[in-house]
Amino acid sequence: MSESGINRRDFLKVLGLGGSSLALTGCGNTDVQSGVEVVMPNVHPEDFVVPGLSVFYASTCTQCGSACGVMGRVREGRVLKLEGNPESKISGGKICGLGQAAVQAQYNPDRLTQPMVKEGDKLVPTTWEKAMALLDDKTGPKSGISGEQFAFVTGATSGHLKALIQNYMDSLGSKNHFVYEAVSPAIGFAANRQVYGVDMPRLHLDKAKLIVSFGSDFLGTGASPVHFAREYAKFRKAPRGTLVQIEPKMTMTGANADRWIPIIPGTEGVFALGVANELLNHEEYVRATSPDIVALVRKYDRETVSRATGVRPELVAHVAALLWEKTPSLVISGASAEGHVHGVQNAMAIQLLNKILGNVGKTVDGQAQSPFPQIAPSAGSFAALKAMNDEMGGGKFKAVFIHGANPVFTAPSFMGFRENLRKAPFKVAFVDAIDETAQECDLVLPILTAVEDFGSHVAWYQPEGVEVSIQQPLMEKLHADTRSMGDIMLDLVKVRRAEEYKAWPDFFSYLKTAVVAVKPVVKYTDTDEHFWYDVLSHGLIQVDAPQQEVGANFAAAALDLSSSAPVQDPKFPFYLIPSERHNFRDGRHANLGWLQESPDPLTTVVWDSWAEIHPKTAASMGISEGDYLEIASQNGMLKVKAYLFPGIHPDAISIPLGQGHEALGRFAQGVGVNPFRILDPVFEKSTGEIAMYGTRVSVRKTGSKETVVKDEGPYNTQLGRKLVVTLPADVAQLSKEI
Amino acid sequence: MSITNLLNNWSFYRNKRPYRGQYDLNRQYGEYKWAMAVDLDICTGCNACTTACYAENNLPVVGKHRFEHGQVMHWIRIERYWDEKMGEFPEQGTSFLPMMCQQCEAAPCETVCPVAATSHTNDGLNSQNYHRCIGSRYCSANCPFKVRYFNWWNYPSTAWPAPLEDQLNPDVTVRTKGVMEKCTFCVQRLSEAKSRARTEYRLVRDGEVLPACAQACPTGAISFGNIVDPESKIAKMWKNQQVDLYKDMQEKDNTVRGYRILEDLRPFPSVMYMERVRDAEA
Amino acid sequence: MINTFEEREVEVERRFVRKEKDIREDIAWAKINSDVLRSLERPRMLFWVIFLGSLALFMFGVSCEIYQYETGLGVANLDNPQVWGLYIATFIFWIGMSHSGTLLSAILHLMHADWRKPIYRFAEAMTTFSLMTAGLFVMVHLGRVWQFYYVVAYPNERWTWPNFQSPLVWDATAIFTYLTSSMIFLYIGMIPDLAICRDNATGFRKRFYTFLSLGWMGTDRQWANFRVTYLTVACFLIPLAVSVHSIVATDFAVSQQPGWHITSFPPYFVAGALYSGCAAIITLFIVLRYVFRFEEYMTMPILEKTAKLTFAISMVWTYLNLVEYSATWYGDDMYAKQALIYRATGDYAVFWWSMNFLGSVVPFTLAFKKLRNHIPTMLVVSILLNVGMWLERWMIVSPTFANGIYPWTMDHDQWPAWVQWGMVAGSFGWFNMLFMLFCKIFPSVSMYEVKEMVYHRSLHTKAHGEPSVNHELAAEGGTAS
Amino acid sequence: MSKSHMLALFNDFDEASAAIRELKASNLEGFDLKDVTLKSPIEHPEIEELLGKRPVYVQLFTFFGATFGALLGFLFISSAQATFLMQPKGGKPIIPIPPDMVLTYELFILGGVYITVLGFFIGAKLPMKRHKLYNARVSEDQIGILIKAEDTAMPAIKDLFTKHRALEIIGEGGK
Repeated sequence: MSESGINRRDFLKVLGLGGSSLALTGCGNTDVQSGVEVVMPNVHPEDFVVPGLSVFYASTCTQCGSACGVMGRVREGRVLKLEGNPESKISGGKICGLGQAAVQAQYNPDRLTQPMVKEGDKLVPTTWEKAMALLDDKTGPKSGISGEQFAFVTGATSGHLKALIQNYMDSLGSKNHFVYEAVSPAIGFAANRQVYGVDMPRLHLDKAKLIVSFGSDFLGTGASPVHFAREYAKFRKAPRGTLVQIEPKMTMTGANADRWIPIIPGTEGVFALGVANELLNHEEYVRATSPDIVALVRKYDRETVSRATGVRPELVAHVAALLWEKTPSLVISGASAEGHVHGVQNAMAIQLLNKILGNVGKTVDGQAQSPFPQIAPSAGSFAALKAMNDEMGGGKFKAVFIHGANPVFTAPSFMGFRENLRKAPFKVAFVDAIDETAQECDLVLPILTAVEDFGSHVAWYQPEGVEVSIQQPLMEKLHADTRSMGDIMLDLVKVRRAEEYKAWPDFFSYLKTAVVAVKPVVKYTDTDEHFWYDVLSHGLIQVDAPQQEVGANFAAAALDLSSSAPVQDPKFPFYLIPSERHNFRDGRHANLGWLQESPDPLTTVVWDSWAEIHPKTAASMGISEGDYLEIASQNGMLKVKAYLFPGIHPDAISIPLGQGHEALGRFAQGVGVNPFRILDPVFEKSTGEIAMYGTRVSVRKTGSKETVVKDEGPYNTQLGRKLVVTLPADVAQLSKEI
Repeated sequence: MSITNLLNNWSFYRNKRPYRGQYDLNRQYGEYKWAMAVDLDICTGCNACTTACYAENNLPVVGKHRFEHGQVMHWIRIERYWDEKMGEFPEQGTSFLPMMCQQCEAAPCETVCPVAATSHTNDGLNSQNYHRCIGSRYCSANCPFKVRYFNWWNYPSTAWPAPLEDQLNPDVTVRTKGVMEKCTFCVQRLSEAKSRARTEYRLVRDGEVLPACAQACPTGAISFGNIVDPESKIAKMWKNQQVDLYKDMQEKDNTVRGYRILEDLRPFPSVMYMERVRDAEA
Repeated sequence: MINTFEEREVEVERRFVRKEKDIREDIAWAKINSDVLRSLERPRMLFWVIFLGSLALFMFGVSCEIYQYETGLGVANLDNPQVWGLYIATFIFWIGMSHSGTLLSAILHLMHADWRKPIYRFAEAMTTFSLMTAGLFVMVHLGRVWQFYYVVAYPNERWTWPNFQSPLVWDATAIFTYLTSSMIFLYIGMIPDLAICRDNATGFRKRFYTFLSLGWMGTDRQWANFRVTYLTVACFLIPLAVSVHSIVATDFAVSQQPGWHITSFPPYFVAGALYSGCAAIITLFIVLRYVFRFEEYMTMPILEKTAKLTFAISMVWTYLNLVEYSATWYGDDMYAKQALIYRATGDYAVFWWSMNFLGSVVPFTLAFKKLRNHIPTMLVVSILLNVGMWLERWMIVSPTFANGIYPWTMDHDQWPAWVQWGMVAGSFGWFNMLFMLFCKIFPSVSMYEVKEMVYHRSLHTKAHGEPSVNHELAAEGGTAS
Repeated sequence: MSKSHMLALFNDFDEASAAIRELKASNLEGFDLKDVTLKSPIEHPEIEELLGKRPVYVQLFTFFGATFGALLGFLFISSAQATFLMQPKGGKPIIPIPPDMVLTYELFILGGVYITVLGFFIGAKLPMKRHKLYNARVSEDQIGILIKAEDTAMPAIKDLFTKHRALEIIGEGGK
């Protein structure tokens, strides 16, 4: 006993602890800060702890920008699971896998638990006092930093944190708030603004009888996947709508299409105009269309379109016939149509179909006009990072703050972002786990995760009215040395504007004041306190607001796609499709085990990157599944396993985004490759956004081979078993169903 | 006395299941029969159900290497099948099939377990008794759907590095190495709902309780409920789809979508699937 | 010279009816005792070398099990749906091996086939030990082996019983019955020989054999009871042996898996069991004959008869095998047909075809008298047959898992990990160890029955030849004629 | 009157049987055929016949063992199934007949074998102490006839044995 350093008394204590913690896991007290189980009689639980019972708290999911309302299931002071908040118009009580995984971000073993400061090449732990002192030293009034010399990079933001960041920028006199999203809807927004006059119209999937989607993965990744999935379910109920998907690589939405049409990347606009040409055979459509557009569209006859797009000519007519037959319809453009040099034109050509078909005002509608512009969402763009990077490369910035974005990981290598970032003398990252960008920073501040923190969010796609989603902590903070991003920002603002903000000791009070101020807008009559608790218990403020006006402006000149023919480069014969996985997005969630182990819906690959290649192409190159391929663009090369995938254009190679992390902890590190790295500097010409689908690559078989880790077995068909049965839509009698 | 017991109740002990009247609202311990319906036409294959199941049922994340060796523990999995007659491209999309334990009424797994660790509950669930299981894996061998998952490793010690274990659901056992596990229809939720209902002298209301997958499913493709209650949505759906719990092979109209998978093996599954619909003219 | 009618009859019988005597008739009974008891003497160096080798092999298996016990069955590289692997395949192999002991001691006893007498003892020991080896695999393959006793129907306060519907419980019961019955049978049959050992041993061994022989004196009363008991237990043992392997077959046949769900499985398994058992008897026959110089007892005619029996059984097995294939091929069970095609063309094709070759083609060597009498050939062939039979068991278990009913979970690239192979090897070490110990502790040839053989032969000769004064002379007379 | 034992060893089985035959015919005073015990290295049904009907009851044990094994087996299994919290399995009845028959059959054999062996031990009076006149040569190649008779009859019997070429005659106390 004495040799092992345990005496009898200790031994008994250990026994007692083990025994009682076994007995008490259900009713013992868990110290939420240290996670240590406290052995004590359960006479004094915390207010919110009902031993043995789950309590649900309303909050908001921040895993993507959709701002779904969620309910957190809390048990003994720990949040265990998220469910959808039925009151939320966005989530409608549902939740996606990505949202579910938010609790894993909270309990992630690789979370940053204390401030880190760079010493030499390494980040070493420090204290908050020292960290804030350093922050004050570098950016405080004494540092003499000017607004010009300061930059703040964030991901898409909204709500009161955005307002606070804006206030901080104002206090510094800086305009350098760069809102960056690696996978951004900016090109689509630009097209929408030209056509409809709004960033994003409201799409009524449920009202449409036919949806023609040009590469829009609205079920997986788009503006609001959970909402669109619910709309899609209604669309599929009687009278059952038909979904036609036109895209180079099958997305999850494409997998559910009644007709999936592979197309040469970038020629979606041409196809749309070809369909328009067919539609204009109907006199009533011609009457509704301006003559110059008719003249332009007439150039796109079946054969021309077929040559350009690689789609059989009769399919152009077929899609047009379907659109003629089934009204109202809805035509959507998506990422794979927009991520090209002529992305805006493509999108506009696609939206033109909505105009011709008279869908505008029916299935394409305006969103509610938010009455709170200061907390309205600012969608991120690539152009913002590009501008920032250029200025940073010139050595302009003395201090850079980064929050909610990981540009070192997501910026293509041609930008040299990492090198430029090093030129800035003081970089601060606000993160909950150390990512690639944080690794480059001089000061890394640990912030609370979404389930520990207060906040507010406004989604940029609002299905009904305006929903201000309120985020409240579902548990006490897990790590004592982490702080709320709002608190930090408030402290920073107070450095220069102490007087104005002295009323608010913390972000909570700031948020509460701000939320209570909304009371008159929603015509709430009870006390402030009641309103606040009402808001917290519902997790949202639903505001009725007037609809935005939606126009339909098309100029023939803007639609000219004659120069959009893809450039053939024999050295790089393949189109690279960096596809966005619905669970990974730009890769910020790669450190969540559940998501790594959740198979990709179409390939069922897990824990890896892979290159999708059409079996025909693979056969001609002698490639079989698991062969390592060298996929090289002008800007880099990736070595990745091949997966033979019939749902891809034979001239395209697709690698999913989100993997290939060098940081972000044990679940993300060393898994797969990062296709962001090899993107070519091809930009959308009117917005300056990177053309995600504009990169050309070469493919070479390396000779080495490894098993592709996937859920799928050796066969990918049903082998004659009656597992999934398909019924023709004209036979099914959905209207008689319950 | 057991011989008296045998003689008195012989005919009861000789009943084959399922028999009509086995579940009855008026019968104590027969008033629930949990059943599911999965609409394959609106399942988008998004895997929200899978992740929800991981969260609810303390499923371990096994990691790449073990996944490669087929030791993954997803109680519900989304299968993706290409059309057998597919040409160069999958022009009609693909087929997704969420597959979880079918809670068969005549479950092939139950008869073969040597220690009776898996058997039928009164509310028609195929239960798995972890502390009775000795890990012979015969149930998995005999499961035609292959939805039983065995703990090949000691996951409690590896799968939840601290503080991930704080996420574990205290209502659900964390399974140790050497036991079989599978979808339970979230029996912890069902028990809670039943017990709540009992204290209020009523039965569980339709929609009062859902398994994690059904609750999460963004399109609502998974429906769940007590099929004994003729007013419940699930009972109406089964009836409408002409799927009869007590029949091994269904006779139904061509226009009706309901079916149960691998009916030819006569396991009487409690999960009804509804056929995928595709617009052949599109 | 043939002079008398009787002499001619003897000659006819010698030449045509009984071409060669199973065993010489002039062996003195005392010589039988001393020859057999010699095998119990202090072993040679080689014995210890082989014994320690077996022990090392066994210990390797044990360490594999310890590793697996600590880490989980994942180290065996099993997965869903490949849940059983080599453990169950080898389990069936050992169970099958056990059947030939019963064949020789019980069936041939009832049929008064005298030639079984010199070889049934070690065959029966083989039965017991291979059952004990098979039992190991049932344990090893369990996920929670520390709770194996849940299978036993022991009364407990919770009224918890095993599931009597499960073929695994039938297995447990049947194997328990079989193991204990065949151990009893082996022991009972050995009592007269143990008495001989007792009478010839000294020291500790004397006490040991005295204890075991229970005071056997060879009285008429003992012999009469003995005779009836032996016959009765033999009568029980035959249906028991058939039922044991039928039950092992139902492990598979009652399941719905393609390739298992076959009505002909029980007879197929029984035939396979007798087949591998007979082949193993040939192997051990040759080894013992060589090691213990038992040439006078384990004679070539007996080897030849065993070989003929093996050949006959191999043809039964082949027939049942072909029945299975053709029933599947011409049947309407899509799952089973796909599984069969997979076996023949898929990842296991090499093993499957070798199984068929070794099991159905190689036994034709036994059809040739020359080869039957050539000991090295017989040794090689008998080992090959057992390799084939082991492959057969593997080909029953693994390909079905790899290509079952459900297409999504089919698993073609599972390969047993070294842990599995280690335990398979360890089982051979264990069996070897037990068998070697047995041969050194107990007489591996039944002395009293060989004496009976000699006695009855001489009686037979006496009936036709001239009367003799004592049996030794009679024996001489027998050979002289 | 006191009885004592005597063992005669023979080399030749025919002589031994002839000796018994003669003993049987002799009707000696103080000697009974049931007191003759044959000791032999192998079984001799033909000589045993000479000794008169000495019934063997092993089969009776077998019958009862097997019957009880089967009966109790079935009752045990089915009542266990009926009391085990009534767990229905796989759509089968709680007491399924075919599986129970399999087990009943196994228990039938188990009971049969065990009780048969028990009967053997009882019938053969095993385990027992060896008789003090036991001679190791009967386990080798000689046949022994052990008799128990009045001392008065002993000399006659001894003569008889000697006549039949007994190799050795051992009496109690080395006589």
